Formats: sequence, C-alpha cells, structure tokens
Amino acid sequence: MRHLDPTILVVVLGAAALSFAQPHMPGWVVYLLQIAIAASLPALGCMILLRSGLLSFGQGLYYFIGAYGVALVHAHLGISDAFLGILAGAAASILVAGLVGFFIARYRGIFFAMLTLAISMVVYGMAVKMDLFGRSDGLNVPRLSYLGFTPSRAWAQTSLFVFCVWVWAVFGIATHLYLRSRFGKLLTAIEDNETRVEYLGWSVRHAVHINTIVAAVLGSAGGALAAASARYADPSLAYWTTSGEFVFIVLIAGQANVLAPLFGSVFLETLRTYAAAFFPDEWQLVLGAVMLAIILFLPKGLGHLFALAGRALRPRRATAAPIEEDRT
Amino acid sequence: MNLALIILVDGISYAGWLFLVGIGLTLVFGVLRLVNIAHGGFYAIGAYVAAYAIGAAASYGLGAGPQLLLAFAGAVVVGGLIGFLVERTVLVRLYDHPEVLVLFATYALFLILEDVTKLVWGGASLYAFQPRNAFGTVAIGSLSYPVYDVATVVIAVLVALGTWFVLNRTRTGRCVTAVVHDREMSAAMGVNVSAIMTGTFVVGSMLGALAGAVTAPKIAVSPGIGVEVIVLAFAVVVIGGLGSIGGAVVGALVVGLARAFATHLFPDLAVFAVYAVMAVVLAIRPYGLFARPVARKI
Amino acid sequence: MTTATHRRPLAGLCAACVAAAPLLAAPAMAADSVKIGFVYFLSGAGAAYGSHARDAAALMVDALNAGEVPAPYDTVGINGVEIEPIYIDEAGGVRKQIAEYRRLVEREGVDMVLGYTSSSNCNAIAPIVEELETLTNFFHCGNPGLFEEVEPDPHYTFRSAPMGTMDQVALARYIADVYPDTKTVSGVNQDYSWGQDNWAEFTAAMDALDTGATFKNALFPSLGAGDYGSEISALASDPADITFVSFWGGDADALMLQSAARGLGDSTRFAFTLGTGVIDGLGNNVIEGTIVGARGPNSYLAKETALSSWFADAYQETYDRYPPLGAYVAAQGILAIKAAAEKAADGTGALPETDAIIAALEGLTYETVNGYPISMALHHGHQGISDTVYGTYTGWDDEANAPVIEDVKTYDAKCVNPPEGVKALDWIESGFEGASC
Amino acid sequence: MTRSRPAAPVLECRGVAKSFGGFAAANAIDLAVSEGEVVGVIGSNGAGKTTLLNIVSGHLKPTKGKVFFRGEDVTGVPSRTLARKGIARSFQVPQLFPTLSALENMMLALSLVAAPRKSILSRFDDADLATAARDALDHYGIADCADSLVSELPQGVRKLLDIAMATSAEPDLVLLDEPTSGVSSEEKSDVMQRLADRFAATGTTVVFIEHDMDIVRRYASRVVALTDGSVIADGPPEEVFAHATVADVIVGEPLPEGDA
Repeated sequence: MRHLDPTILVVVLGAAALSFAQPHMPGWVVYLLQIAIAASLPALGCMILLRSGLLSFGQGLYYFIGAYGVALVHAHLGISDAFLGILAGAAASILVAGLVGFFIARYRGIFFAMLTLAISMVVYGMAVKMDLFGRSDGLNVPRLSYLGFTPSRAWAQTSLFVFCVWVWAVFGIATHLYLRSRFGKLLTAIEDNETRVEYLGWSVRHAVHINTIVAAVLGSAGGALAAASARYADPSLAYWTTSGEFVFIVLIAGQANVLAPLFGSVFLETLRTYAAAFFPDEWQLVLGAVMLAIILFLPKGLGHLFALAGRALRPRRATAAPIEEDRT
Repeated sequence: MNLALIILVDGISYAGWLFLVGIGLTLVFGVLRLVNIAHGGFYAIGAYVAAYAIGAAASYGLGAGPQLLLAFAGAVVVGGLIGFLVERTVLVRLYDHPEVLVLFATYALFLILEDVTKLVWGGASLYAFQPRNAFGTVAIGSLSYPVYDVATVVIAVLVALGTWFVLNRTRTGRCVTAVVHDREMSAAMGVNVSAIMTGTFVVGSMLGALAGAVTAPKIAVSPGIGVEVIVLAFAVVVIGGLGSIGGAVVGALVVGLARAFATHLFPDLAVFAVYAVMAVVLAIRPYGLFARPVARKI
Repeated sequence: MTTATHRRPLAGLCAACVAAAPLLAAPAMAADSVKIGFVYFLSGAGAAYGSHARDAAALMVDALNAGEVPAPYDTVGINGVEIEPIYIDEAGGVRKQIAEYRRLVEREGVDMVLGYTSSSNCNAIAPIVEELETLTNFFHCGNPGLFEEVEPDPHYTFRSAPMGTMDQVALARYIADVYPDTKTVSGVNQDYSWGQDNWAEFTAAMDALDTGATFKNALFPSLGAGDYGSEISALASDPADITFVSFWGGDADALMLQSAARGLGDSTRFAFTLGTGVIDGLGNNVIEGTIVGARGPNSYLAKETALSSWFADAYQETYDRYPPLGAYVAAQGILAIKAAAEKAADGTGALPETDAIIAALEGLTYETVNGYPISMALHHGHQGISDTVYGTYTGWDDEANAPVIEDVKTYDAKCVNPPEGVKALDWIESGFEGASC
Repeated sequence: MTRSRPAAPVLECRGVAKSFGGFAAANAIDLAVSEGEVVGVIGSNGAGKTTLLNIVSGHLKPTKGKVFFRGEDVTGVPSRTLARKGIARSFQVPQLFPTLSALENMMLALSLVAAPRKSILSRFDDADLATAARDALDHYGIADCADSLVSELPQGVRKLLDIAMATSAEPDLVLLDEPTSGVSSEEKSDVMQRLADRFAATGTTVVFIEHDMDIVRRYASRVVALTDGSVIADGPPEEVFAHATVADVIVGEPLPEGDA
C-alpha cells in the first residue's frame, strides 16, 4: 500500500508503451513479439511450478488446449471473439488440470516431469488422429473480434498486438500478486520442507494441485494468443519439444520475477529468427551453441545479468526502493 | 501360424532394438542422474559412421561380416570419443548445478550434433543395406525374418548380459554400483567418482552409437533419425524404471509387445500405444516397473 | 550458395554467411533483380527430400540467370531480370515458419515466395500470404483442403503442384487397367494427415471404379518409425494382392528395404505413390513388380523433350545423380512464375507488377521440366493440374544404369483431377463425375 | 474453535499399536492426558516414543487402537487437519524452511496455521505480519536472530524456532520430540525454562519426549515410561523414577551419542 509495487508499475507502463509503439514496428517484429508473449505465459506457468521445485514437461498440453479453445469456438460455434476464446480455453484447462492434478500432485522430481510429458504426449497422439482437431494439419483461426468490435483489416494486427500485450499484463500482474501472496510463499516452502507445511495445517498435495491449475490457465492463455497470432492451431503445440522450450525459457531468464519469462521468450524468438536468417542450414547448431553457452556461463540465467547489474548499482542508491519480495 | 506367436516374435524383435536404443540412456541416468537427450544424437552419429564404414569397406572388397564389424567398431569408437569430449568439456562443469540445466545442456548438444552430422554427411540419405541382405532369412513359423534381425536380438541379449556382468561381477562394476547408491559415500571410500562418471557417459555414448550402427543397415540413414529415437528410448527406460538395467529389458519388452499388439489388432492406435502405456505405468507405479522409490525424508 | 556446385560442409557455412550479408545492411529494394524466398526442408527428416529441391532451385536460378535454359525459358532470369534467391529452412514448426515468412516479406522485401512441402505449413501460411499480399507459390504440398477449406478465395496464393488426389486416382485407374484381377488391397501409410488422407482417397477411388477389391490391413506407423517388422508381419501373414504405400523420404526407403529382405514382394505387389524416390535411393534393391509413381509424371516417368532432357543432364552434371522427384517439382515452381511474369510483361523488359503476374498465372498453361505441361485450371486458376504417369518397376538395366519401368500408362489431367468447383473426395465418391478420360 | 469439554481428557490413546513389517514399534499403548498436564515420555532408543508421537500427531496411522482428542476420534486423521484442530508438534530434527530467514519462517507459520484460511491470498510481505512474527519469536527469546537465514542459526535457536512455528496458532496440545537434543548442555536448561514459562503462561497441555532425566524430573508434572512399545510406568516423576525397570533400563542407560 505504501509504495506502488515496481513490478506492477513496469508491467503497466511497458504495456502502454508497447501499445503506442506498435504502429512504428515492422510487421514481422510485431508477430515475433506476439509469439514471444504467447510462449512466455506457459513458461510463467513452468516458473510457478518450479517455485515448488516441480519441473513440468507437459505445459504444452495447456498451450494446446488454449489454442484449440480459440480454434474450436470458431469452428463449432462460429464465434471468433478473442475474450470468449481465451475463456473457453481457460475453462477447459481448469477442467483438464483439475483432473490431471489428482494424478500428478503426489509426484516429485523427474517423475513429475515424466508423467506430465507422458500425459501431454497421449493428448498429442490422440489429436493427430481426430478430425475434431484437424489431425496433424491443424485448424485455421480467423481474424478475431473483441467483444463485438471487429477491427478493419488494416487495424487487425494492431488490435491483436494490443490485446496480446494487455492479456499478458493482466496475467502477469495476477501472477505477480499470486506469487507475493502467502500462498505464493507456501509454494516456495513446499520445495524447502513438505513435512513442515503439512504440520502447519496445509495440504501439500492440494497446494500443488491448485498451482497446477493456475499454471494450466497461464498455459492456455498463452495458447490462445499463439493461435490468434499464427491464426492456426495444430497438435504440435502439445509435443514434448514445445513443452521443453517453455522450461528452457525459464532457464534462460531465471525465476526472479514474472517479467523474467517474457525476457527469456523474446530472447529465444529473436535468437531463433536471426539464427535461421544468417544460417539457414545450420540454425539449429547456432541455437544449440548459444543455449549451451548460456547454461555454461550464466547458469542462473540471463536474469542473473540484471541481478548482477542491480547489485553493482545498489550501493550508490542509499535509500533503495522497497525490497523485491521475490527472491532469486 | 497363429497371431499370438507372430505378435510375440515381432514384439521381441522390436524389443531387442528398443533395448539397444534405451540401455545407454538408462545407464547414464543411473550413474549420472542425468536424462541425456543427446543420446539421440549419438544414435544418429553411430548410424552415419556405420553407413560410411560399410560403404568404405565394401569399396575395398571386404565381405559382409568384416563390413559390419568395421561399422560397429567405428561407430563405438567415434561415439565414445565424442562422448568423452562432451563429458569432459561440458557436463563436468555442470554437475553442481540443478539437474534440469544438465538436461538442457544435453538438448543443446543434441541440436548441435544433428547439424554437425548434416554438415559432415549432407542432407541426402546414406544406404548400407548390403550386409543385412547378405545374411539371408530364417523361417519362424510361416513367416521369414532376416537373420540380421535375429542377430540384433542376440546382440541385445549379449549387451544386457555384458552390462549385468560388468556391474555385478567386476570391481569396476561394484564401484559403479556404489556411486549409483551414494555418490558422497563412495567418494569418501576412495572410489574415483569423477572417473566413474566420465567412464559411464563414454560407455553410454558408445551404446547409443552402437544402437545406431546396428540400425543403419535396416534404414535409410538420413537427417532427423535421432529425434524419434529419443522419445522411444525415453518411454522404454521410464516404463522400466530410470537407471535400472532389468527395467530397460522389461520396458523394451512392454513397449515392443504393445506396439506389435496394436499393429496387428488396432493399427489405428499404434502411435498412441507407446505413450498410453507410459502414462498408465507411471500413474500406477511412479518410479517405473523396476526402480526402487527413493525414501522420503522426514 | 549462388554457385550450384557440390555443397561441402564449410563451403555451405561460408555461403550461408555470404547469403546473410545483405541482411546486415538495411533491406534495399534492388530494382535490377527479383528477390525470391525459397523455402525447403533443409534439416530434419524432410531434408532427405528438401535438399534435392534446394539443389534444383539453385541449379535453375543459376541457369536462368545465365540464360542457359532451353526454350520457352531461354530469356535471362525472369523477363530479363536476374533472380536473387534467399533460402529458408522449412523445419521448425508452423509458428516459426510464419515468423520466417513474415521476415522474408517484411524485412527482406522479397518479391515472391516459392516453397513449402508440408501441408500443415501450407495451411498455416496461406492466410498470411493473403494478409501480406505477396505472390506465393506452394511448390509441393498436395492436400486438397488448402483451397477447399483453408483459402477458398485465393488471390496471392498459388499451387503449381497438382494435388495428391491425382496420385491416388491415377493409381486406382492404373490398377484397374493393368492389374484387373486385384481382389484385395492393404495400405501402409504414415500416421499423419497426409498418410490418412491418401489412404481415404485411394480406397474411395478403388470403390468408385467398381474394381470389386476389398480392403484388408490399413496400417499407420508413426513418421520416422524406422522399424516396420510388425507391419511387414501383418502384411505377410494376411497378404493382399496390392499394398498401397504413400510413404516418402527415408521412411519409404526403410519400408522397401525391410520388406524386400523378408520376401514380402512374393506375396503382395507394392504400389508406392512416390516410388521413383525409392528407386533413387535403393536402385536395384527395389522389389521387382512394384508399381511406382512420382507425385506427378516426374523423375523416371518424365517425357523426353528438349527441356526435360536439358534438366536431367544439367542436374546429372552438377550433382552427379539423376534428378529425384523433389528436384522436378522445385524446378516447376520457378518456371510457373517465369512463364506468368513473361506473359504479363508482354515484351516489355522489366518485372511486371505483382497483380499483373497473378492475372497471367491464373489459368496459365506452361511447359515443365518433366515434359508434361501444367495447367492452372482449378480454384479460379490457382491450382495446377497435369497429366500423370504410373508404371511398374521390373528390374535394373545395368547397361543404361537405369531402372526398367514397364506397363507405363499416362492419364489425362482431366481424368485424374476433379473439375472446377468440386471437392476432391466428393468427386471421387461421385464416381468421378465430369472426368474426361 | 473447539469448545473444551472438561469431562474428556485432552488426549486419550486406547490400545494404540503399530507394527512395521513384523516389528511392533508400539504395543497396545493406553494413555490419557488431562488439561494443563506436562507429560514427559521416557524410554530407551526404539522403545516407541517417536512412533507414539507420530501416531498422535497424525503422521502414522496406528495398526490397531484409537486416538481421541478432546473426546473426538482422530485416529488416522492427517497431521494438517490435527494442526488446525489444535495439536502442534515439534521435531527431533527441526523441520524448518532453510532458504528463508527465521522471521520469514515465523511469518509463514503465522500466515498458514494461525491466520484464517481466506487470508492466504493476502500479501505475505506485510508489516503487521512481520511485527506479529517478531513478537512470536520474542516469546521464545529468539527475536535477535530474526533476520538470519535458518541455515546460519545455531542448533538451539533452530529447536526453539521449530517449536515456535509449531505453536504459533496457540494449540491446545503440544507434542515435543526431544526439545533439547542437539542443544549444548549450557543452553539446555535455558531452552527448557523458556518453554516451560511459555506453556505455563498459556496453560497449554504438553507431551514431550526427553532423554535427559534431569530435565524430565524438573519440568514434567507426570512421566510415562515406555519399553518395547509398551507403557511400563505412568505417574508423578518421583514414582516413575522409583520403578525398578525404569531405574535399571532407562535411567541407567547412558545418553545416546550425539545427544550431548
């Protein structure tokens, strides 16, 4: 109450700045940012699961659900509303994660990773078979409308970009509040000592279950944005490499703050696009080499660079801003 | 020939291959606690080296047997060398870090190895099928199977027995088992943990390359062959229990039989079968069929 | 990369740097060249196929720029304007492909894009093509759904490659013509949309032709499965007269190899819709008696003309091998654009406006490197059709060092492609209403 | 929340037994603890003391028998539910959150077990919560260590913090597993005195396991002696210590190593 939370301030100002900057950005950059924003949400889901020490290799499942939320609401109800699409995906992912959570909430470590991977691969295996999901060819997504407002073709990209940015802002701020709440601290405490958490009157399993659902909703929101941006949804969204990418985004950027996955995601998309442009035959090699370099030389992620820079600046600012509640 | 027998034979034949593909992965996990995604890269390198060696040997007029020996030896040597380099230059710096970092390091290595094989051998397919065809076929029931495929199962059994023998009947093997059990304690007891870890990774890489070499004569060796293998190998060792040799045998049999069963009776579900079995096994036995659960501390 | 020589690892890397160099500079619009983005699979399983396509594209670009291609393509470049190629890898998933496409158009400022093999990439890119208003020719994906459902009203989107439907229908007709005693048919197809659709079209075509054939095994191994032991056992223990296969790339080679080793050729006759690709890799190890197609009348099924002979010779000379079918379709994609642009230019010496090229391309019939002209006859002139050819591989001619393909049958384009305005599968199920054979 | 019914004892175990495989860790234990009692549980290693505590605190389900808390059957009820009903527990090895500071540990305890459930989404980083946590630490005299990371704290402070967290919701029944183990002998009586003062002030019922017989003698109002999973003596300290077997087997035994 005393101070405005710096993270919230940065998110709101950043979203506003990006919204106004959009008309001055080339289309391919806009698309790249949209895809990065979309991918950062399931990565944020990975991050909040990692707060409890849980590594999910199945966030792609919710990316898939979110994307198909938009695609199927259009294909079967004829509605192309962005908000409704997001809500449909979120509702479906709450349902799925609610069920899946009963199975996975008792798993830890590599077994949590394996089971989430297996479940999402089962869904992938089904989706490539089912006409409902367009099989491996996927489904196309139309230009979206926003609560009855249908932007003209010239404004479609701007509208979608602004929508993506502010959806991220809402989910980013919500997640920030979630993580700085007592429940957020409880999640961190689970990795530290499950026994003590249980003796403090809270069920670790329920907490993990709830957190799984929250992460699922984040994943599905990202999926909806990805489908709206690419105007396409296909089963590869649930493939294990997609899920792996989300974890990697968190590794790149660290877990200090909800903004970290966004930076990680933008970095990864930029890296991929330049690697593909400069080395059409060897872009995977370049991508792999940079990944490896980050892991070897910045094991705490690129976010650690910010932390190091911040530490270097701190002595000069005697009256520092309120302490960040999220610890690295 | 009745269907059950056909499914059994197909399942076992496929299981032999799956075991060869999975054994290196499970060995490395057991000792290094590391899910090695680069395993698929070693598989591909093994296949390429073998295809190249078979071509080279054939051009010198060597027969099918020497061609294969040269191919397997070449793949194992190259795989081992690259494994050694990778462990010494990359992995060794990461053992203090969280497991997931090492996992992604191996993923990065996989991407690099993929493109390196493409740079060395180009995008077009290589072929090395002559030695497989040279051995002819054998009839099992009413169907004929290549002798080479039967031999693959034999190689898988030999590798399984060999691994078992080394781990259980030799001094080195006992050191490895000790490291698996408790790394710190083994170090305290004078086991050279670092050497054991390097050695295991090298052996794991060799086994991955060997699996590729054994497969090379059955396929068109082309880009991307390592990707599918990762997921399959993964499923096999997870079902059996990560780090358990016996588990890899059982996992290979379960997946092999499931696939053969699905192909013959529910061909639409063949792809899906592997992941479904994996999910069901994990949901019932989180640690896989064979690995012991780690005791939870209080 | 502009010199079409053998690609060596390091040479490739350097060439990549050189090709990328203009990217570092501000994207300049050079009026004295036509910038074309070429998108082929350069990594992953598709590379076994895409690498040939890129080789052919590089060869064609060099030859066109040098004015070495025979008539009717003997002008330099495209209507006298040199082609400046940019190569892009099609691997990496649809969201990456859209990013790459946007970068090609919005950053590199390409005049047109040629490429895309995967039907999911074509489906995903098509709406973006119309949005970015850049002429794009899908050189090879073959799913009828592209114009039937995804982009029913195309303007900038073209597909010079005939649909896959043609392969299935022609094969069914070929079986009815050449192997009329066929009583039973099985199928092995990769487990994704392409394989599933091909099997559906083929079985529908067999039914529509009243062949009386019944269907046995319909197997769907995963892409890149590598081992087909169970599938071969299933096929061998209950053999059908004909076994339909729509595999491509390394999977097709592996299935053929493993089937040959187990003598499956004795109990069933294979029909590979992309069979010439298997011959490319395996030569005389292909099972004799296998029915082969080439995604159109390409490769060994091409007709000898001055243009087709030039292409086969030039490819052989540059890459030391007979051109695989991927090479043919890549070359075709470029010729479609060249023919349209030169028609639109009508004698003037510059690159016409995009809309003029589009107008010329709609409904255009142009000569191709396989000797069979392609007509942009369907979907308001945006979808190509051509005659097609099937044959039966009967052995290897050591003297000519070439496969012997007998019982070669040619089917008229209008006999194996649906008429305008009718969906492919509906057309087959209607008993080929309106087909002229 | 739970209305006290004076008729029923705070804790009652009826025939509680637990076996692991073939080994009987607890054998038909009967025990009733009344409001305000401070019960010391003694016994040699493996006598079943911690098993008893694990059963009462809901960590283990008894093989046989029943546990009642204020007359309510709580057999097999999980520890988290018991914690909310008013049974708190500390551990032989302190169960803390090692990556957090002592203050944050306490804040977390307060926000989890002591605060109403609906406040879980309110801000953790809150001045009032921090003040309350500081006060709670102060009750046990460890407020000075508030800002140190748990991993940097001496063992005695850790034990106190463990107990402070367990008791943050002012429970009706406190179970302490060897509150002074690992604490240096100089600190021991200091730690026990703080605890005794604190529990006397709140009138809390306490059951504690202890190896140091001097401490038991000084602070327990009643002593229960276990051998081989059974109660062999139960009564005022002097009476129990006079019991022949207790004197021979338990008191005569030197303190286990590492406990000093």
